[in-house]
Amino acid sequence: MAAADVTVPALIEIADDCLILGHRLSEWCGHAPTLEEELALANMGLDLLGQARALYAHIGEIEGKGRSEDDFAFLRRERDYRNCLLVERTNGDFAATMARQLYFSASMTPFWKAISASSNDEALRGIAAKAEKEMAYHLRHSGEWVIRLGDGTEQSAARMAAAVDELHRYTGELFMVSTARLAAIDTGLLPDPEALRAQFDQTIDIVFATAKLSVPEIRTWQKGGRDGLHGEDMGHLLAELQFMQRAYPGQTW
Amino acid sequence: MAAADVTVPALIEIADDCLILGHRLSEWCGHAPTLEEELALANMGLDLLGQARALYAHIGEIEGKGRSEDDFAFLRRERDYRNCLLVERTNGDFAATMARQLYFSASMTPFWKAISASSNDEALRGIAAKAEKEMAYHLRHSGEWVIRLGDGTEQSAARMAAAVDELHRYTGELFMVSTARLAAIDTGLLPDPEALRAQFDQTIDIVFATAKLSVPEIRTWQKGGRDGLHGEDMGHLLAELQFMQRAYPGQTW
Amino acid sequence: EEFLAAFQARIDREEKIEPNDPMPEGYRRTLVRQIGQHAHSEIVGMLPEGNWITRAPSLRRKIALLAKVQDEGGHGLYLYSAAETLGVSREQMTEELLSGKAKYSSIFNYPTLTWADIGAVGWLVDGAAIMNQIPLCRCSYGPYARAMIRVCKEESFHQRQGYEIMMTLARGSEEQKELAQDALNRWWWPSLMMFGPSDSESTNSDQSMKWKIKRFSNDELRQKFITATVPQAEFIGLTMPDPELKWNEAKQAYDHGEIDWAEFKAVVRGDGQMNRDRLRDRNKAWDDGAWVREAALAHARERAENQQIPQEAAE
Amino acid sequence: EEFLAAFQARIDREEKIEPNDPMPEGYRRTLVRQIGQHAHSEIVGMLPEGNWITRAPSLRRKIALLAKVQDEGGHGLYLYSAAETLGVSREQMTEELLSGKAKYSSIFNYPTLTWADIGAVGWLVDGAAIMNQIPLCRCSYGPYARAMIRVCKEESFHQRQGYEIMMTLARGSEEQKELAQDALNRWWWPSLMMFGPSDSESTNSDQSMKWKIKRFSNDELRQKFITATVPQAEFIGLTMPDPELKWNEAKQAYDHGEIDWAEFKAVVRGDGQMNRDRLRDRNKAWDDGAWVREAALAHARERAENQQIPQEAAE
Repeated sequence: MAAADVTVPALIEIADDCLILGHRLSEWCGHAPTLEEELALANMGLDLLGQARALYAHIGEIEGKGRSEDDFAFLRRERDYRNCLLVERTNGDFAATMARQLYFSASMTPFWKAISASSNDEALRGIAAKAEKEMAYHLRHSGEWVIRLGDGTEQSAARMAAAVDELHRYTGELFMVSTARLAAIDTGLLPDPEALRAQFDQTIDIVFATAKLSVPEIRTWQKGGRDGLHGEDMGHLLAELQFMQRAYPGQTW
Repeated sequence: MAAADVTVPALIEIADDCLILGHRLSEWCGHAPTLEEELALANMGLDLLGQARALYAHIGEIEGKGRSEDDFAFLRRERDYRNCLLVERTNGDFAATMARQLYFSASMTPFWKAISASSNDEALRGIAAKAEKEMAYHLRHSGEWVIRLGDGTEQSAARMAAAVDELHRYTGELFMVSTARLAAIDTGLLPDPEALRAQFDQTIDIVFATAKLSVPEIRTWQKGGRDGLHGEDMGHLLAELQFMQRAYPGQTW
Repeated sequence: EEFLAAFQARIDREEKIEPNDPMPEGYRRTLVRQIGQHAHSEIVGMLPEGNWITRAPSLRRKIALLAKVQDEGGHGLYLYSAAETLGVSREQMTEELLSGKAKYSSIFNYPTLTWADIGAVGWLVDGAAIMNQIPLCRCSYGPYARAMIRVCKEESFHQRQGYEIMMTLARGSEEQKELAQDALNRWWWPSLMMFGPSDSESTNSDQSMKWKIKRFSNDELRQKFITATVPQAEFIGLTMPDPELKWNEAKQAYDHGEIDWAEFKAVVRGDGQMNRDRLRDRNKAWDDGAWVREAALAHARERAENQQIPQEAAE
Repeated sequence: EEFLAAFQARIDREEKIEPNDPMPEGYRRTLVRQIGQHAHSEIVGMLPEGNWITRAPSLRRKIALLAKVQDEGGHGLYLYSAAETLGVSREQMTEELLSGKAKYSSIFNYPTLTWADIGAVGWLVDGAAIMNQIPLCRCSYGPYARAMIRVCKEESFHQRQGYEIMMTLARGSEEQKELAQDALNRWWWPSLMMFGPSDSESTNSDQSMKWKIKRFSNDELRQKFITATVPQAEFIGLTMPDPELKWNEAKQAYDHGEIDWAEFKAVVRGDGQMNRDRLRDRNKAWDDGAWVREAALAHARERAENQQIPQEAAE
């Protein structure tokens, strides 16, 4: 297994993706378009928060400095969160939330599959085996909705197209190899995301074709999250997320 | 002048009203319906935040425990903020913001006038003399808008009526005599708000008549803020308001 | 007449009434109203607790709270399904909730002010709900009884979870203990009101008792709840906000102070702190989601007509 | 021809051109474009700083920031008025901004990530703006020159305020100093880009120079800015994020590293991090406010027709 200085920054990126997207999904609670979607959105949020928890705990153990899952989740500065920009985007309408979920799960399903098959970190393989199944469900669920909305009414098609137009440019970062990631690929901890990109593209192509959506041409992929350079929504998310831990430091809940 | 244990809790109510309403108005920044209203909303927000600052500084001095204006503004628990519920209501649409401003300024104009004329606290009289003029401007400005919108288009009239229907029930608390207030009235620090209510009612009657709005009948006046019993929006406001002071405790900015 | 007597005889034999069985119109109406209110309460109940999901103080608590609120949505689903067996559609019931015509439990018209409220709601509100619901697991109407068995199991888990939050706070820092006590102070009386008016004031409950839709009176259930809850508060060192509360050896029950029925009535008729906000939020969610529901319907209709859409992609 | 020569002669005599004076169409067009972009920049510039008003760390800073952003709105107003003297309405210009047709300063397409960014924006962005704007106080077009005098006075106050925020951070805790350095690292290069492409790449600026709309080249202004700013950074102990930056005694100016013009072009053409969000927010504010503007118009129209409305109430 790779040394802590390789593993910790590489896994933080993934854990932060899960935390922030899980948080975003949890914001839907009580506001979903149907009762069935209340349950599904909560389910997906729970999966992601659960993955974040498992990853932070694992990172804390490898790091060996006594940081708990909550220290990672609640007590870092904005610049230290390494999630990609896609997951921090505000929920927007249901179309945007489903497009974001499709993009994320289409990248994470093969990612976790590759890890569970061949990472050199046994504990991470365990996390991956569970996460892979969960993300496959997210992919199926969000893919169905992208199809339903893309090929639904005129209004839903317009909203879905707007969501894709808005979010597609954030998907490049899902496959960007940061310095932290590169080291982890070299040691055999993580798979090369470029190799997974073909699967992502194929998934998106199939879903979009059925949904009557076209894949946008992107001139400039948005990035920054892996360097802690977030968008303006991130700070407001953190103000909520961190509120209790900041206001009542050092207590047990 | 009254003792600190009378003055402090009585003035905290007023200072918190100013802080929270000022904060709410500042949330409009960049989102107002016209450029002129960007300026006007910021102006009113600045007036209120300025009043809050002056009051907290005065309270801190009277209290004599070394608490700064920022300690009061940023470092209390939600249950310790004593603002009335009206001012913490979310901005809603422009009609709701203007209705809220009308209600607040229609109550505060005579309030500050009475203080500047006859409070036994000289510093407070100074704050009041300035605040009275500011609130008269808020009253004029919001009153004009309530009239314009109430007697504008069908849509604006409906929105204004909905705003009144939503917010009128919070105006009782503006004149409620809390325990803290009662003691301050007894000592001559503050005027009896019941005596000011007639002026408030008259102002509202005149504005509403011109705006073609009717004054709702209220079965149950909403209250709680003076006991620190706020609504659910308050906590989210505080998460933002307090963010920096909580995340970076004890620093100078 | 004969049918009513035969129906009552089935009830008296503790036979379950099933959807296709003949039943008196009053029985059906009472059940529809009660199950509907119960379902609406689950749905509206998601809002006060949902208010703290984004601010939960630890990952463990965040996950537990989101899962709890999700369970409430699930209960809403079972209950709407149970009501559907009586011939009212979910749309119809939703419409009644959103228009303000149907009631839901008044407890959800109080705001959740601090994190401790999440503990208090779980402990007291779910605790009171269970007291109401356990007898419903033996309700004469089969689908409702079966839904309640599942609901009760989950509610009792939520109740323990809420109590555990309170215990953690009560055993935490001085400030945390204050949070817990403050939450108890605010939620105790509204929880007692959840059982409804005193038996002397309560209307229409005799018939429900006879039909075994209801099995205990409001005051009986309230007493059970107090008896179960007081020792729990004592165990974690919290004080009940009722100076008149004391054990009455003769009654083998607690005496308690007068409930503020004026407040109860004000909240029931729509004047609670959060009544309007709750309906506004539910209406907004529903209205904002209209285009999604329409699109799903349009898509399903088109797919049904058009079998050449690849199944694996669309499913 | 004769008119152009006479016009140029007036310009050369440093006479101010006023709204009703005859002017070449190109002069008018150039001014409309420039004043419009400038006005739009003030309006869009409210957003990144507005982002921190609700989270400002002290009451004093909160008030100063709100007042600053308000000033920017005010500058937008003067500038739209100056442009209106050239025959384009504010509505027309707003429409061009909202549709994405008109440009605004690309600097506002970067996000404000931390509180220190508020300091950096004031210090660097307003500092660079002033460098651009001071010569405009002597612009040949009178209304623009006069608007700029007022704008420059306020901007220079904002610049000092921003610098003071940076100084407070740089002299604060280790963590605050890091915030300040990080903000400088992120805002330095985009600030240098505010002066536009290098003179060798810049189009259309000769004519503007001749018409005294512009008085210095992009590179000249950029140099002035660097020369003014580097010692300010040194004074508070911050390090410029440019290892090639050094004083060139011969040139009496700083040499600096290569500016990333590819990034500049990407942001100008709409691919910066915040371009879409800024336009979305402006459009949303405008669309959400449509009913307000319509109502105000309807009311004013009705009042004009109907003099019996009591003046004191309606005014």
